[in-house]
Amino acid sequence: MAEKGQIYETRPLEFWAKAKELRAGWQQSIESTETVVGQGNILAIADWSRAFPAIGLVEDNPAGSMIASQSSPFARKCRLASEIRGWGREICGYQNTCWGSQFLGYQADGSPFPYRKFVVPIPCLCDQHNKRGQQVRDFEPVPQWMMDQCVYLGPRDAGREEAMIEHRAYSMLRQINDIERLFGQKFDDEKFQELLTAYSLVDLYSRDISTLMAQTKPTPLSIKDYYSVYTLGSLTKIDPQETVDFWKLVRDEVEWRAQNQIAAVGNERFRWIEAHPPSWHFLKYYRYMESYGAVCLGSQYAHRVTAGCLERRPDGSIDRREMLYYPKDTPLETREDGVRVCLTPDVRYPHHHKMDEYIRHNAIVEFADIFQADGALLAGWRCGVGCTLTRKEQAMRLRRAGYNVMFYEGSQPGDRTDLDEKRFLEQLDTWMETQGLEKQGD
Amino acid sequence: MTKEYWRWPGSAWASQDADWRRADRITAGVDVGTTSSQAVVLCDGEVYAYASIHTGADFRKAAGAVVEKAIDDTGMRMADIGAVAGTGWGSDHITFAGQILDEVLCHAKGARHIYGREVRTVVDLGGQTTKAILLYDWDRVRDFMMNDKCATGMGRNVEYLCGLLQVPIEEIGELSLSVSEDPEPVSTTCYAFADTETMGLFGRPEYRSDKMTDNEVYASHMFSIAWRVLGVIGRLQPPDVGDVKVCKELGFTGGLAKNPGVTKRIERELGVTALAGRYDPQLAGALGAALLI
Amino acid sequence: MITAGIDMGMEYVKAVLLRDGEAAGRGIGLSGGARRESAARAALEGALKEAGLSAGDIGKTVATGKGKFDLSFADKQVTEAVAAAKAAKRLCPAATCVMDAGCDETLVLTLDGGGKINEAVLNEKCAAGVGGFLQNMARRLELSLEEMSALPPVAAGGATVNDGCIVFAELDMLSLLNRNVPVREIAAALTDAAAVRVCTVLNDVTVPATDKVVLLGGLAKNKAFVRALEARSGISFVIPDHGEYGGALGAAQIALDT
Amino acid sequence: MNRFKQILDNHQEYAREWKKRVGGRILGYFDTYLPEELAYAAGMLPVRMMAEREPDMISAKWIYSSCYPVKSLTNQLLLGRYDYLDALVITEGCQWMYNAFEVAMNNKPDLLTHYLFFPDHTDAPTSKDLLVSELKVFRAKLEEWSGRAIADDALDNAIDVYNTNRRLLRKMYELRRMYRSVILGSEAMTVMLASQLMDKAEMNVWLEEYLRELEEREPYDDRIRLMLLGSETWSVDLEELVESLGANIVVDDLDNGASYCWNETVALKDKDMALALRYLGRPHSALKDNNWRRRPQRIFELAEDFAVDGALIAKQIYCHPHGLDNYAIWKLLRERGIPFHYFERDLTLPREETRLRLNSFFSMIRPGLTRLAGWHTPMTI
Repeated sequence: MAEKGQIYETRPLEFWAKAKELRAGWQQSIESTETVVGQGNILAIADWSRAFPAIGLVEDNPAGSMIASQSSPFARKCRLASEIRGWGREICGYQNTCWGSQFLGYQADGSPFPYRKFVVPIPCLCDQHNKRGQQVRDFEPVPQWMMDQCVYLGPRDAGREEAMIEHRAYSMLRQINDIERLFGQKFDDEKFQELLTAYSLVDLYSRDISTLMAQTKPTPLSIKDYYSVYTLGSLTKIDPQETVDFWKLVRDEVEWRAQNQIAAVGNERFRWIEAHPPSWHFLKYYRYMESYGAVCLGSQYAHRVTAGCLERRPDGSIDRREMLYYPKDTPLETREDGVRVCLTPDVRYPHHHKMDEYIRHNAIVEFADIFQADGALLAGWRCGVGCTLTRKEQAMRLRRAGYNVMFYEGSQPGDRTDLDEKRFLEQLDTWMETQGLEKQGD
Repeated sequence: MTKEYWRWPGSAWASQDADWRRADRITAGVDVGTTSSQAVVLCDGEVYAYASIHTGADFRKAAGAVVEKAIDDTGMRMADIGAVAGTGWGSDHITFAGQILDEVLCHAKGARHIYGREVRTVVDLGGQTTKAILLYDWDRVRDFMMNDKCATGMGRNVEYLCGLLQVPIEEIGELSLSVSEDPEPVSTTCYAFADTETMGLFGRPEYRSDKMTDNEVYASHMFSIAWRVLGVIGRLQPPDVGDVKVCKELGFTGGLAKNPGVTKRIERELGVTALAGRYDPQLAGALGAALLI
Repeated sequence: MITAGIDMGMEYVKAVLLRDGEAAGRGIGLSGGARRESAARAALEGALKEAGLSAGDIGKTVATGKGKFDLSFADKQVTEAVAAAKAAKRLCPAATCVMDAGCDETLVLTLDGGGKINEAVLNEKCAAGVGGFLQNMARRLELSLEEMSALPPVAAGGATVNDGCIVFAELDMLSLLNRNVPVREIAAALTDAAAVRVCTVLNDVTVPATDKVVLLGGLAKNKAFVRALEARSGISFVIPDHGEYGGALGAAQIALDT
Repeated sequence: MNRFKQILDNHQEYAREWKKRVGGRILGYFDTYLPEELAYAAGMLPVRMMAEREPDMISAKWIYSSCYPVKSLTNQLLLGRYDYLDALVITEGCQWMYNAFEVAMNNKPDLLTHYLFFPDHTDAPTSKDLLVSELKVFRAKLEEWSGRAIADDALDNAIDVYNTNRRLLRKMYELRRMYRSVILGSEAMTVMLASQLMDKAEMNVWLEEYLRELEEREPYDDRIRLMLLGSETWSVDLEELVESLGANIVVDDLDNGASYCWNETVALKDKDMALALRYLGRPHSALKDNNWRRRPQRIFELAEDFAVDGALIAKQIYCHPHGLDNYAIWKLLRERGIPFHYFERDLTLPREETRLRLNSFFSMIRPGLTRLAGWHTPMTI
């Protein structure tokens, strides 16, 4: 696979086949089982839903962007459907497409919209989502449990945390109870604990992968490839043991590639980072940037932890950030233990836009430093509140630290509304050309 | 002198058959809009003369000029007109009007006269504002919706665009319809975004394969305008579940109603055929005002 | 060696010819969207005529501007930023910053001593179309651009229009017009709002420049606008002659250099 | 009335002057979920941050795609207009405001800042406990800032002053409820906004005088009675325009309008709990009305109670919670036959455009009452 301008050896990823197989298996399993599908946010409740035999959760973000990527005309129609019912035109693409389809009553292929059987609204992550879930009940009075998303700023405060965890634990335990009662399904406590253990293992493997991506030049894995397996085991539900095995497989391969200087992108000459999950059109622009020899290493979000999963220790070495993700001292014996373990990290390590002192001031610069980045591409997503919050400031901070930053206006999150693609690509040209980089392989 | 592609031709017409001197009652309606002004003169309730001009920088001047233009060559003078009603953005400046009426009412009345009594949905595509009006089947306005602030200025935008692209404004609609299949619209949010995006559509090597023809670019822009209008129309009667619903007895009024690139696309998306009218749809406001006296 | 630079702008196409690095001719024409290529040929024709040359004499042609890829006879395309930086360096070697304000886009570049671009900032989409907007408004107010350019600055406490969005500004303009505010005052308010909008781009770089800022692009010709911009930003701009040809000049220089 | 108007027109002047006069500290806050009583008891003057229309060249550097009021807040903070603030506090709520808060925090290192997590889930059995915990944290912060404990009687006094203020403001709403109102919507909103800028003790004195004045006043003519819904407001431009067209806004459901004063703090031994219950129990803003929908029903009840002819829904552009609430509110208003007109606004009110909308709307709902050049609009088309 020699390309023009190639500097390093590259070869296809081997875990690809396994990933496809797992994904296909998952697809089959959801088609063959009768699942009670509810609306919820994976961040807050995926953990418990999987301990029920047949409870499924759909989140409006992935659902919306999936619809939009299937068909732009249909996404537009969804947007119109919600607009005429009063939704502001600045409601983001995720919401508009997903709930627009509900308003229409059908999906892109003409099949009926899968109305949710229950709903768990999650406020706070983003104002766009603050009221999410109400749309479900506007249609049909299905059961609803709200789940608060508590965060705070400032120094660690055990008292504050405890009150937040109690508040959330109450909601979560009540949800589990009510679902058992209403849908006649038994919550499998053993499976719940098994899942939590599996997650913590996956977390360790994924941090290994991040370390390898950050510290190896050329990077053995680009974020473009990483994203294609990213959701395996979380959004894409597979057996806990299989999940762990798969992530080990990925880690091992990436490690091998790193040791043997196998590059993700053969002409790597510019390493850049992002500050958020990419928009739906990401594949296209990752590839476009690769034509300049510019490889994307992902964002703090992509590396699973708000602040980035690595940190520079006082002695200058780089290591995994000490995370309290699954506190070592917490027993994992009862359901309540499990619930608290689930909830603790969210409170202690708030979602990326409500950040503590450390994260706000330093994290993105430290992230760029650890990942040996040359620049950053930061997206302002029009109308995406949570997606865009503080982005301009981060750009400023990175620039002051000497990174070359491109701030661009993307689409609305979720669909292609407001995306001026040609303008965006020209901005990428500008970004590259002003640094003296030219397209390779023309 | 470079050609002003954006400038649409004004119009003036006076009946050759009727004689205003025999009329018992002469009334006039004047609509001074942000972009264009119209006057309609009625003799005993029948349209006798009308005119349409660019409003220009002086609303007061436009108000007088448009009436003068309508009655020019007929021998009629302002003083012969028994009563004048005014409407529109600049209605304060129609100093000779005996009464000022609101726009929705005038457009509804005018549309009933142009399209017949059966019209139930009136869509006014103006220079700045877009209004969708729903009528009862008796003589009352049931509801109306106006554009979001961000979706303002669609008629004016077509003027601006035609100047920039150097395409005659009377032709851009037809040209945009000559494509085999409509491309995706440019930004449906606002015309500022849409303009930038449209100008960027004229070619880029990475996308040679989907490089658009000129007419496709126009189509993309007209489609975005049509789409913004759909949002206003749909808000009149949103169904509990399903697509945009509209009373199919629909008539367009306003200057942009003369751009088939916009109206045909709205009709297509709504699955209706708009009613055919007796008069220039741009006259609706002034006509309605004259009739409401 | 004769080199040509062509700037395919949104409203105008500009062509510049360099004879051994010395400016030899300029040409300009309305670009008109789909007709850009023929407009570019015509502009180039004008430049050739001024220079007393023929098309065959041109050694190399570089295109820039929004429609740079529409030009079939260009040897190379460069982004507007690279061309503007080159032009600024040529016109004012000590430049620390260059601002290119045109019909559609406003671009601000900060330069290091060697003319390398430190930072390139483009306007937000909400701030697009400032130049075109002013022209459009002049037309609406029945003023020529020359008249608008010659207007005195807006008086403090006078009429204002929205400076956040050209769509809203037009609504405000029409409201002022309806309230019998004199046309000249409205035009001044519109010019000031445009200057404020352009200032947001100027402020968007990490450390906004204060000195040796070169102003290029069509808006540089609008005196009232420049005055408003200077008042709002506190910067005294370096305004070269023929600033609207900046992009084309930069492109021609790049054709010479590479 | 002029006194209130002056306060609102120079919205930063009062606090500046207060600081000079009293020598106390000023605490700026963003939205009306802040339990102001605590700050007041700690000797600080809580002042609401108000958006203002002025040329804005800076905020775009720090904040992207936000609503215009928040751009304005950012602009004012960065320009140093709020440099007299000693502390800046935000409660969990609007994220655009949060962004402005962050910008201030990073650019003004001397500013004392605090983030109070106000539960979004307001009606869980545990919500009050969490809020009490957050109030204790806030209280500790205030005590740290002032260097002394908040005395019980100071808090009692603060609660009493605030309750009095709410009671008086409610009384003003009662006067608006009368068939022929003695107070115009613009006047009421001016008072409402001024009360968010002033020392409540002083405000109460003014307000009492004002209410006595109102009781003497001759009622206005029969006007179209309207309800104002939608995003928060910072000026009374719209109200005044409505009045110039022969209508009057008699009630609102704005976060910084009626919702600000609707309920009082009920005395409890545990004062933090009393405050928590008051703020959790208030009529919620669109953002906090995110579990069971309560706003549509409340709006309907207000509409009935104040006998409105129709509703105006004015949403700030880029105000998402209100964008999402429209659906349920429109539906309910339509079902119950309450006419409404919806439009978007930002800090500039395009007078003519809005006038055209309103004229058409008024003549649709009560044709006989519209004032258009002295003529009555015909009833039929």
